[in-house]
Amino acid sequence: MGLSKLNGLYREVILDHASHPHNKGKLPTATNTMTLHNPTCGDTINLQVNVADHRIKDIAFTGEGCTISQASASMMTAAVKGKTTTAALAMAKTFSDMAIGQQHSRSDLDQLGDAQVLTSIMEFPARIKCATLAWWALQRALLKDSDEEDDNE
Amino acid sequence: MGLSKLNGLYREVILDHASHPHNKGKLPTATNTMTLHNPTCGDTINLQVNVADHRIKDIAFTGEGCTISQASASMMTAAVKGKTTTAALAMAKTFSDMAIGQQHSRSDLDQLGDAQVLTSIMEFPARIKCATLAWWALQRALLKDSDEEDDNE
Amino acid sequence: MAFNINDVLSDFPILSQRVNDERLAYLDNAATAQRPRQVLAALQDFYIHDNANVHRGVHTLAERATEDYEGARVKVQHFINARSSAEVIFTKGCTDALNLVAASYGEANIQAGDEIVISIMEHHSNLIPWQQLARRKHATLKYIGLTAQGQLDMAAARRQITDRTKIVAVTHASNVLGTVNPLKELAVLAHQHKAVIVGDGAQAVGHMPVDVQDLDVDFYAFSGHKMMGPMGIGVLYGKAALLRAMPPYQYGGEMIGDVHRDDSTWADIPFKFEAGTQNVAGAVGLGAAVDYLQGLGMDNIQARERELVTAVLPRLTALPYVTVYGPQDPRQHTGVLAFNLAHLHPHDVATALDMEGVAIRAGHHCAQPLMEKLGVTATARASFAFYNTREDTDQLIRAIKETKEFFNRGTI
Amino acid sequence: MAFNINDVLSDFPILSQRVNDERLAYLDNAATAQRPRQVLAALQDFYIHDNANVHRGVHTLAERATEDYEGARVKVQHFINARSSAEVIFTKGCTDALNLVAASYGEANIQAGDEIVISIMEHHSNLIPWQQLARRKHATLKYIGLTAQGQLDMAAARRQITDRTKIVAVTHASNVLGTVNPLKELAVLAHQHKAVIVGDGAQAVGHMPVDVQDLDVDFYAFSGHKMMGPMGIGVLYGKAALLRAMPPYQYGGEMIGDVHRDDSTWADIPFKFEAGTQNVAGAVGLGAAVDYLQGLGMDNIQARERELVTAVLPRLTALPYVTVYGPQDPRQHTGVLAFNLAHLHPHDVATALDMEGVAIRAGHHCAQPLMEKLGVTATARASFAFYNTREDTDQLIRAIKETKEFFNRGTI
Ligand SMILES: Cc1ncc(COP(=O)(O)O)c(C=O)c1O
Ligand SMILES: Cc1ncc(COP(=O)(O)O)c(C=O)c1O
Repeated sequence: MGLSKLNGLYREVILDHASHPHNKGKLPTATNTMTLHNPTCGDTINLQVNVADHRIKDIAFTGEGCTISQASASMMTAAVKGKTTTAALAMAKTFSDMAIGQQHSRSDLDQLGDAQVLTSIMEFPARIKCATLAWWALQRALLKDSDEEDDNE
Repeated sequence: MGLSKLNGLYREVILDHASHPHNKGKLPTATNTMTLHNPTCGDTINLQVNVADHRIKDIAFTGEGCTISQASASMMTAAVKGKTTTAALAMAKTFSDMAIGQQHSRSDLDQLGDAQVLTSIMEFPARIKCATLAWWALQRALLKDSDEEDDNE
Repeated sequence: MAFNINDVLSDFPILSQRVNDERLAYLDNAATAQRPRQVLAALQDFYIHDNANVHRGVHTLAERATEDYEGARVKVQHFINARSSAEVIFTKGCTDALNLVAASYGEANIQAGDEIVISIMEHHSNLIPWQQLARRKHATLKYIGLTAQGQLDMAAARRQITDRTKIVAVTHASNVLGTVNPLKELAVLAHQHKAVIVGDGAQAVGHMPVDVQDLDVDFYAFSGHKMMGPMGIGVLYGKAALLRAMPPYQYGGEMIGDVHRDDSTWADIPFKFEAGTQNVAGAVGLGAAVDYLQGLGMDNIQARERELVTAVLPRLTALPYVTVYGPQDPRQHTGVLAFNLAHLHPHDVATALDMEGVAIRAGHHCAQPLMEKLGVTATARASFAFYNTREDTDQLIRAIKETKEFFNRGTI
Repeated sequence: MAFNINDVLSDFPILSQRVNDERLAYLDNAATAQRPRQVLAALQDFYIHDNANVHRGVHTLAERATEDYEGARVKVQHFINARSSAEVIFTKGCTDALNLVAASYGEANIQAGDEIVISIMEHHSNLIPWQQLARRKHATLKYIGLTAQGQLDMAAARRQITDRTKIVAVTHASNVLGTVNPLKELAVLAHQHKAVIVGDGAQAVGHMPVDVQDLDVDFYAFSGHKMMGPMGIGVLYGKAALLRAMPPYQYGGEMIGDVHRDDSTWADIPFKFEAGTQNVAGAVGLGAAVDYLQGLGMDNIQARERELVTAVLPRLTALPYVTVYGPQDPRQHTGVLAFNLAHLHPHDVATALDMEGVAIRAGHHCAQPLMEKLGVTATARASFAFYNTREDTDQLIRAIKETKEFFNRGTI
């Protein structure tokens, strides 16, 4: 089949996000942080979130990884910035569900913004974890006990 | 084939030795002792030997096990009693070699006395260890350092 | 019997061979079962189509192999009704699984003065790991004994399990006596005293329905090869919270979070306990075995084995020179029957039976403390599986009678 | 080349499949090799004719299975030229074997202040067991580094290995760099300092002749699945005197002398280290793999792999956007090639290559400290076996070029 099928995965918007990531960098201060690794490949996401009044005031990430994981982190941060934590968690759930093949309503999907394009990852099962890493990091950052150590650190 | 093949294994002389074992019991004193188990089945041979002037003055065994192991111990003790330790070790080697299918001369075999009948064990590979246990115990008893602990105890 | 025995027999070509010019009656199922052609086909299919290493691969074969492997894990999960597939750890076998619990959970949780309670009927694989753990830790190993009927003495269990008890490890079904132990009751007892309970399912899984949530065991170990799966694969079930808190057992590829020069972090369960390349084909074969067993129905399998025991046990006990160990009531029995012939060593019996085509086992069955308790050094053991037939039971009884005659006469 | 590649290819039906509508070029052999039909046939034959549990059985099938199993041990013994078959211990795999040495020999022999020396190119399976042992024992873990050419720095080895060194553990061939380490020289060094040396043969056995007596290693571990044998079986070779002095690693059936309520004694080697039912079918399959490899000839296999690398390595290094890690000289190379494409993550490369039918691996290859040393988080890796062809090398180079183009253009 050659590389044509790749077009479904590496859409322009994805390559754009990967080469010009949004919100990449470090926040001076953060209320919630989480570092996650994809142990199967070494992709790393270090996520910093500033939450105030149950709302994501600011969010940024650093880390290294493949096009998919970097694009996903960029899209995720862009999609959740300014949202309430409840809304952000709902989006994370939508994304994870999509990635394991569960259906969601059109309106749930629309919430995801650019990030919904990455649900095309389902055709590349070996790469699903690359796409979900950023969303997992978000979930863990928002849900974790303030005492909990960062994972895999 | 039914049980007729068993006649080759359970010859009359073997059954005789098993039901009326020679040299079964304990020596009041012994210069060399050895307890060996066949861990695959639990057969036990406890061998006591009195060696003086490089000669087996007396030998006896206690233990439990199947017809083959008991008959073999009886035959072995009968065959080596009064022999020099060198001769006894040579006989043990002949027997072990036979049991793993190596050839020996007619005169070597004749040395074994009744015990040579047990070389028929080769047709029953699962039972070879039962037959060799007593001979191994003899080898170990005669060769072991006086300091060495009994094995498997 | 809800399945057709002829259909079943055609799935097990190995059973239709002759040994020593006699019809084979394979009655050594407690040692290892036979595998149906569906399991062998699953192995071949995997190796011929999908073979690759799992999890880390991006390419198509690796992805297929990963799906096969994780699919097998889910099959096992449902088969034993675990809450989550992360609670199903693939091991080399039951022994490996029990050693894992003793080394990881035991090493981390047992201290001097603690007590570990096992039963006198344990297989060495569920005995020595605890015995050696107790020795290393200066803990006490306590044994639950038997009733006169050859069953676990639950009154003794209530006495032995105390607030000092940290681990209770008991077999679900005995590989000698054929008794089934009340694991669920033992779990309640253990939990009342804040101990964990480890079930040894080697002789249970594949012979009766097993539901780890209903039993409420904390750990449960079993082997693939005794439940019609391949050799070299087994399972440790553990409750997620316990597994998460445990240190790894082996270190290597696939079980890590991050590796630095001087220290490392670990992956989440189940991977934390699956160091190195796993027996992927073995897991796939085990999944096929689960499918096969579920196709027949575990209730049907259990009924079938009971039917065979009901047919043979009374005939065995009726022979005046035969002693049967364990319960005499077929309803209290798995397909495992241990017995001896008067004045005959079981090894001689097994050799004679083999000449008649009957494959049984003789020895201590890796249960020396039980042998001591029974006052024997060894027994013969015939163990039935669902694919055995009435003909097999007839052949066993006939061969025993002829063996007795042979040795009575001294020679034929 | 002394064997006919078409004959060889007909033994590996899995290789003739298409993936993603392209011809499959399976270049992930360092992760796991494919098995020839002779090995699959050996597995089936065992399960269909001889399947039984080994050693303790008196009946005919048990005896045949025991012969099959012990016969496989002797085949492995001769293949690696061990002095005695008792020095060949069957394990679940290489990781299991290395953990066995670290837990049994290491636990018994390492004390606070001792040093364990490994290399920076170790696979996690030959790294974390020593790292964790060192932590438990307050011993020091020291690393031998690399030369600029990506080879083991023997000058550093001479400095690092001292009289405080108790264990040296080094891979025979790197699973990333494709270098072959001078294990024999290292053994001399280790022995001069009264240390033992452990060789990790996972990437060596099956790719080059291996003679453990000539290498004079004390322990040597490898996996069946990387040398065309089944999954779930591996080998630990150890010198008899060392093995005899070591405590058991796992406890259970088959490895005992005598079991009493409060203590036990152990069987002689190799059985002391083979607790529980072993992967008998796996051992039989491994024996068949040994036969197959010896049929082709290990020298021929090595020559063939070198020929493939000689064809592909210069073409790879000639691509201006490709970095190859490890030696650039094909004569210093096994069939393993690690590389990266500029500005492209190896995962993206591997996905693209997969679309072109080329199966390679991307990631840290269970060698994170080496990745750190190389200054990367991951690499792509193509690894060749004797059944690979010139066509496979062409397909790899073509696919890399197309991948580069695809990502240059952003989209096709
Ligand atoms: C150099 C090296 N050592 C050890 C291992 C571990 O082998 P296994 O995963 O088969 O246990 C591997 C393979 O993954 C390897 O490449
Ligand atoms: C009750 C029981 N537990 C544990 C085991 C050990 O199983 P495996 O030898 O497959 O590891 C066995 C079988 O030998 C058994 O019967």
